[in-house]
Amino acid sequence: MTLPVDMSTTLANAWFPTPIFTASGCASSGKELAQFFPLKDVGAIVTKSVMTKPRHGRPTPRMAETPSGMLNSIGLQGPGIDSFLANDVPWLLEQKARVIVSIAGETIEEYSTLARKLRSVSGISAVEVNISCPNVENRGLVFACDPDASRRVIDGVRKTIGGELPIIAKLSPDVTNLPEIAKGVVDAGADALALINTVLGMVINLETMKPHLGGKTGGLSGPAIRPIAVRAIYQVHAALPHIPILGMGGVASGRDALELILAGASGVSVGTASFGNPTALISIQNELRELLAARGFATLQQAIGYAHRDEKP
Amino acid sequence: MTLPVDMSTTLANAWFPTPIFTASGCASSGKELAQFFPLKDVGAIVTKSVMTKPRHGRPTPRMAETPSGMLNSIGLQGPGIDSFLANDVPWLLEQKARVIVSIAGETIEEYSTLARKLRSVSGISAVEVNISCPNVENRGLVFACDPDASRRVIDGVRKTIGGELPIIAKLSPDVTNLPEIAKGVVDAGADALALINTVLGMVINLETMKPHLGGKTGGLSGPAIRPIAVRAIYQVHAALPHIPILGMGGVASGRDALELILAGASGVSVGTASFGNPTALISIQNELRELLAARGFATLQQAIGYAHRDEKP
Amino acid sequence: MTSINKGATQQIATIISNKRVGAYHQIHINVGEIVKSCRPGNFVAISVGGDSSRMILRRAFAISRVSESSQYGGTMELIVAPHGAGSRWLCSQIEGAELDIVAPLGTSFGIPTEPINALLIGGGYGSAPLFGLADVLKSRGCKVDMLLGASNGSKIYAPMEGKRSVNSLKIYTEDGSMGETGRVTESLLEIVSNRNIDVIYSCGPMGMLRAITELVAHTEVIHQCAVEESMACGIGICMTCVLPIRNEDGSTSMLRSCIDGPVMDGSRVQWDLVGQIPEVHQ
Amino acid sequence: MTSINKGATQQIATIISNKRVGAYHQIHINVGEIVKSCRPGNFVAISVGGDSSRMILRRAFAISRVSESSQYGGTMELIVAPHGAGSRWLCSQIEGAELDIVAPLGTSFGIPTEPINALLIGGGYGSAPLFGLADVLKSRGCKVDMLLGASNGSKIYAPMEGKRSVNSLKIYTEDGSMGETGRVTESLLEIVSNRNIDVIYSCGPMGMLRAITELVAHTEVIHQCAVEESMACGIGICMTCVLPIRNEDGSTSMLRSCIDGPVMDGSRVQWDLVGQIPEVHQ
Ligand SMILES: Cc1cc2nc3c(=O)[nH]c(=O)nc-3n(C[C@H](O)[C@H](O)[C@H](O)COP(=O)(O)OP(=O)(O)OC[C@H]3O[C@@H](n4cnc5c(N)ncnc54)[C@H](O)[C@@H]3O)c2cc1C
Ligand SMILES: Cc1cc2nc3c(=O)[nH]c(=O)nc-3n(C[C@H](O)[C@H](O)[C@H](O)COP(=O)(O)OP(=O)(O)OC[C@H]3O[C@@H](n4cnc5c(N)ncnc54)[C@H](O)[C@@H]3O)c2cc1C
Ligand SMILES: Cc1cc2nc3c(=O)[nH]c(=O)nc-3n(C[C@H](O)[C@H](O)[C@H](O)COP(=O)(O)O)c2cc1C
Ligand SMILES: Cc1cc2nc3c(=O)[nH]c(=O)nc-3n(C[C@H](O)[C@H](O)[C@H](O)COP(=O)(O)O)c2cc1C
Ligand code: FES
Ligand code: FES
Repeated sequence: MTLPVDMSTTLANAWFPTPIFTASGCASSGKELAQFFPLKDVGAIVTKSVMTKPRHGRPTPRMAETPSGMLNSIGLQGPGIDSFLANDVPWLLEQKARVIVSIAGETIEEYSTLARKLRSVSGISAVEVNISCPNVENRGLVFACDPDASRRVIDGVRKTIGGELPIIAKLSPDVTNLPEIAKGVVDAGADALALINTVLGMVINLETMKPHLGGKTGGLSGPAIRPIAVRAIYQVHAALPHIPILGMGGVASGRDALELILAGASGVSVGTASFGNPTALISIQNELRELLAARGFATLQQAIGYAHRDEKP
Repeated sequence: MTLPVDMSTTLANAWFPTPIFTASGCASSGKELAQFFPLKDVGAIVTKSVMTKPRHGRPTPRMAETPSGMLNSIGLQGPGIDSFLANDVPWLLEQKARVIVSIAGETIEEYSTLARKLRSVSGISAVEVNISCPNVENRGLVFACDPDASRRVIDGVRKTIGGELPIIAKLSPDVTNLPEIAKGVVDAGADALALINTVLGMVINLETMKPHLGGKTGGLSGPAIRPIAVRAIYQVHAALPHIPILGMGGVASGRDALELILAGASGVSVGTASFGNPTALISIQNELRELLAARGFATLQQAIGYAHRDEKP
Repeated sequence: MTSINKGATQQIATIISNKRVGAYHQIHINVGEIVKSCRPGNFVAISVGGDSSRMILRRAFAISRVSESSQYGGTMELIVAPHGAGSRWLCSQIEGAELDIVAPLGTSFGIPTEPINALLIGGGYGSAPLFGLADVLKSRGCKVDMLLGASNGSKIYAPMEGKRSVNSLKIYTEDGSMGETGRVTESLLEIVSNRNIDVIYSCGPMGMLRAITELVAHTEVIHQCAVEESMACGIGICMTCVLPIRNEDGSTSMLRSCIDGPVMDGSRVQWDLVGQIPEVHQ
Repeated sequence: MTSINKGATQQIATIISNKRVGAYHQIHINVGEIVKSCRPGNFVAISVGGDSSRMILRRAFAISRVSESSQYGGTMELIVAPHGAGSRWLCSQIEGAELDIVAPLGTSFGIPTEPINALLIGGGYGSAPLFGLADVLKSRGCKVDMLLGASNGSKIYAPMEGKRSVNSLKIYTEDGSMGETGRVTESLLEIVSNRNIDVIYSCGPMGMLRAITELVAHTEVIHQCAVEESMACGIGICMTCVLPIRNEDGSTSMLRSCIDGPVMDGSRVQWDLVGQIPEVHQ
């Protein structure tokens, strides 16, 4: 039985048949998951953040499991934008998947370079700008932790990429004032926001009695951070009710996805849950549809930000 | 068999026979736990943050369980400092427990008032200044999220309380630059730091489709946040190696306590774990002793910050 | 050292039996000595989900009844509704499984020193502790009437042997699938006056407790109710389970329902303030 | 659609038996059809801890052997060391328990088309997949010698029926409690030359694999080793399990040991770079 819920959603001018997407860095370039479900069956594939050049990433160990979560320090290993555009994007489009390309840079210039390369690529739905990497020009401070640096990255991408392709700015929760950062990147031209990237964490290995990860600190993801994601989405949706949010952080079931949607997310990326369950996206999508129907929603749109209803003027 | 590990620790000039303390707000005023173990058997009882006046706190529901964690929005319900000093402190001292009094205020003046009342009380080991509450004078911004407000609170307490009683400043992890806040409060006169208070989070109730907690947002605690606590302690210990840290956040076993100690904590507060297990402090203390012995540590002191050993000059 | 949580201990208890009864699971556990300190109204807090559970908080269940005579030493009965992940886990545990419990916790129903006319009112699994209470009241020479209500018949818990201790038992279900159609409050005032009720003992959903309190507000009847608030610790250290209680002087205190409850004087609970912040007293 | 993870499926498998064998648990599970796609060297990824587990990642285990003929349909054998919370949970599961598995995953040992002289070297539970491999090699007419090593005898896994497929079996333990005292690498070069070994197949701790690679570096022997890196996903989507592998052109690639492994060419693994960041190639 297909329940009569219209699951379609939009992020700025990009349309998606369902709101459940992969999360950047948690689906590689898509091929690996295609054995488990047709990629076109989910809302979109958000690809692993790509940089201009090929990159080895951080030393191993790169992960540590933590209670209801995990730390990772991959360090943006990848093939570089040229190989990515030549091989991965065409393959995804062939599968009829909707594609959101995630880009990352170490300098403001690098983001613009990546945007320039993307401008000429047809068929992709949006670009997600991952500004949660360390800014090599500014004492290694993470772009997304600095309102000014965040704005300048998005401004550069906006100017280079032109008006058509929606820009989704992906923010870090590790800041004192998230709505302020969000407002800054929206002013600079972001059409949508992706919330949240991982939370900075560390595990000490009790055998070596040193930080366990090769990169020392890592990003915390998984159900452990879901309450932080819900809060971030709720806060930012309250501050910027007209800016679409791609929510993520610990979503592992339909109820989790609905929680983020009620808080204000127009779409939901599923990251870590796919590691534990390769078909997580499909079951989350089905469960979400049923939960919406059970609550009398005819469309997903009606549920977005519904938890704010008594606060809206 | 008592293993020959010297478990004693110090926070500035305060001495404690063991490094395992209760966490503020997670042991009420001590009486409730006394049925389960003698309070003098643990390092110290850190009392629930007390304000100048009696206070009802926030509306219920005040808690939501989350994966490996929980949110609370108690809102500092309590009897007020006068009743607290007249009833609770004498009782604790009678039990021969070491007492750390946690204070909280809505204005900088309120903290100084509390400090003035504490100055004349004998027998307490230290004062923990909880600056993670909203500052009513400044748009409800949390003191600990603002370097300047944090400094001014600690400065006021330091000036009022005089030179003897150690001041432990309790910081929030919800900031962009934790070492900066830490340096500020140390400059202002804090002798030690307590890391971390809860992380701001939210749960949406899927039945009412509104924020579940009466206070809407709440503080995330429990094992879910342990990697964040370890990172915070490691970062701050690296920046301020001579300032003792009272670590906390998700400690539920001896291995967890050791992780925080290796990262740089001189003492460890146990909060949420006591809710699930009233004798958690005792088992954590015993397990910690065995883990230290198994690793060849003759004293707890040797293990403090040991994970930094290759980075120290 | 202190009277709070007096008698409470943490221990491992083995499941002796677990059987489905209507919508509930009737679970017997072997708890030894502590049965001596358990009183009707007390509750037990149980760890759920096993060693690597992501559920970090205990779940609270009323102690339905205890028995000292059984072949196992002291045993305790629980009536558990499979509600969410924690209670479902508990219901799925089989004979021989070990539970980490803390008991007995909280206040108990006040037992009169004289023979009175008591009315016991239970909603859903709320009837569980009332049968044990009925035994005690009966042994003190009280007259014990009982009203049970639930949405449907499968949610009425009324064991055979329990019925022996009550003088009358009346059942209400909202869908009419058992007993009379309607709620326990339907003809409450009539029953109270016809039977000269002195004390009402109640246990069930907060809405039912509130409705009873309001109905008997202008009568002389004493109403002792066992409340059910969301509890993180069950032992008084977290302050999550508070209810607004009217003090003698008219001010309000936020009292912990785990140590100042679950059994409370219904007329002192400020039902209309539950979920709000009362004005600061003083 | 793609060749990555080809043949892998996610399914529920029932435990048929679980018995302790020395320091390990030998677990048989009912997996049905997929046994047809399992090759020696492949692994299975298993969810651990049950429904409300705080362990969110699967655990990887080598497929020790599969059988199609059993009364249960296709079955799979695992040899599991109770190491941490996840593997201990698995070892505590009883007959009839259901496991959520993804299999078969990863690369398999290359099977020669001609009869060769093979030396199989296992460390600890690393011997598990080697007996299944020995069967296959034997059926291709190969000569199969085997060396097993462990810290002590309880950690040597060498089942009776497995021994039938090997021409010789030599056991080493570090404490001398079984076989010879020492390590499998002790007289490796001697064995290789005395027995005209063409290919070494190895599985065990990374230190052992590295030592073997270094010993045979200057010989003609091919060394196929099954590596064991910490894996978050097991299916190639997380990039946590990478190892530095030398490319033809001398540059280094960080390859995923879950999909480009676990079986890899030992001589191409840059053992000295494991845990470091190689210079960027290009
Ligand atoms: C004093 C007391 C006595 C109780 N007696 C019984 C009894 O005899 N039989 C019975 O079936 N149930 C009883 N309950 C309710 C029982 O505690 C809850 O059904 C149970 O905690 C639900 O846990 P869960 O994991 O299944 O549900 P979830 O909804 O997943 O639980 C999530 C969190 O909310 C809390 N919670 C959820 N529902 C309730 C509730 N109704 N009351 C309090 N906390 C709740 C849980 O403790 C947990 O912390 C009692 C509760 C209290 C406070
Ligand atoms: C391809 C492959 C095949 C394996 N085959 C076997 C086998 O046949 N028998 C067997 O007993 N074990 C095998 N292992 C090791 C097994 O996966 C680990 O012992 C297990 O994951 C430990 O989980 P835990 O929860 O018990 O331990 P914990 O230490 O609590 O695990 C914490 C985290 O670290 C990871 N981890 C810990 N130890 C290892 C390890 N040695 N290798 C990889 N990840 C680890 C876990 O997967 C988990 O994510 C294999 C590992 C891999 C990668
Ligand atoms: C292994 C791993 C790799 C990741 N790589 C990226 C990345 O390349 N770019 C990015 O923007 N986010 C990356 N993330 C963050 C996720 O996209 C997501 O924001 C975060 O993990 C929270 O969602 P989750 O809890 O569902 O995983 C990565 C996360 C993990 C766990
Ligand atoms: C119910 C509850 C109440 C708390 N009340 C206070 C408080 O009054 N003052 C304070 O400084 N911290 C308070 N905290 C924070 C704890 O002291 C501690 O910093 C935090 O919970 C992390 O530790 P844990 O994970 O061990 O609980 C409270 C935490 C909880 C869960
Ligand atoms: S449940 Fe913690 S104080 Fe009542
Ligand atoms: S384990 Fe995830 S890529 Fe190999």
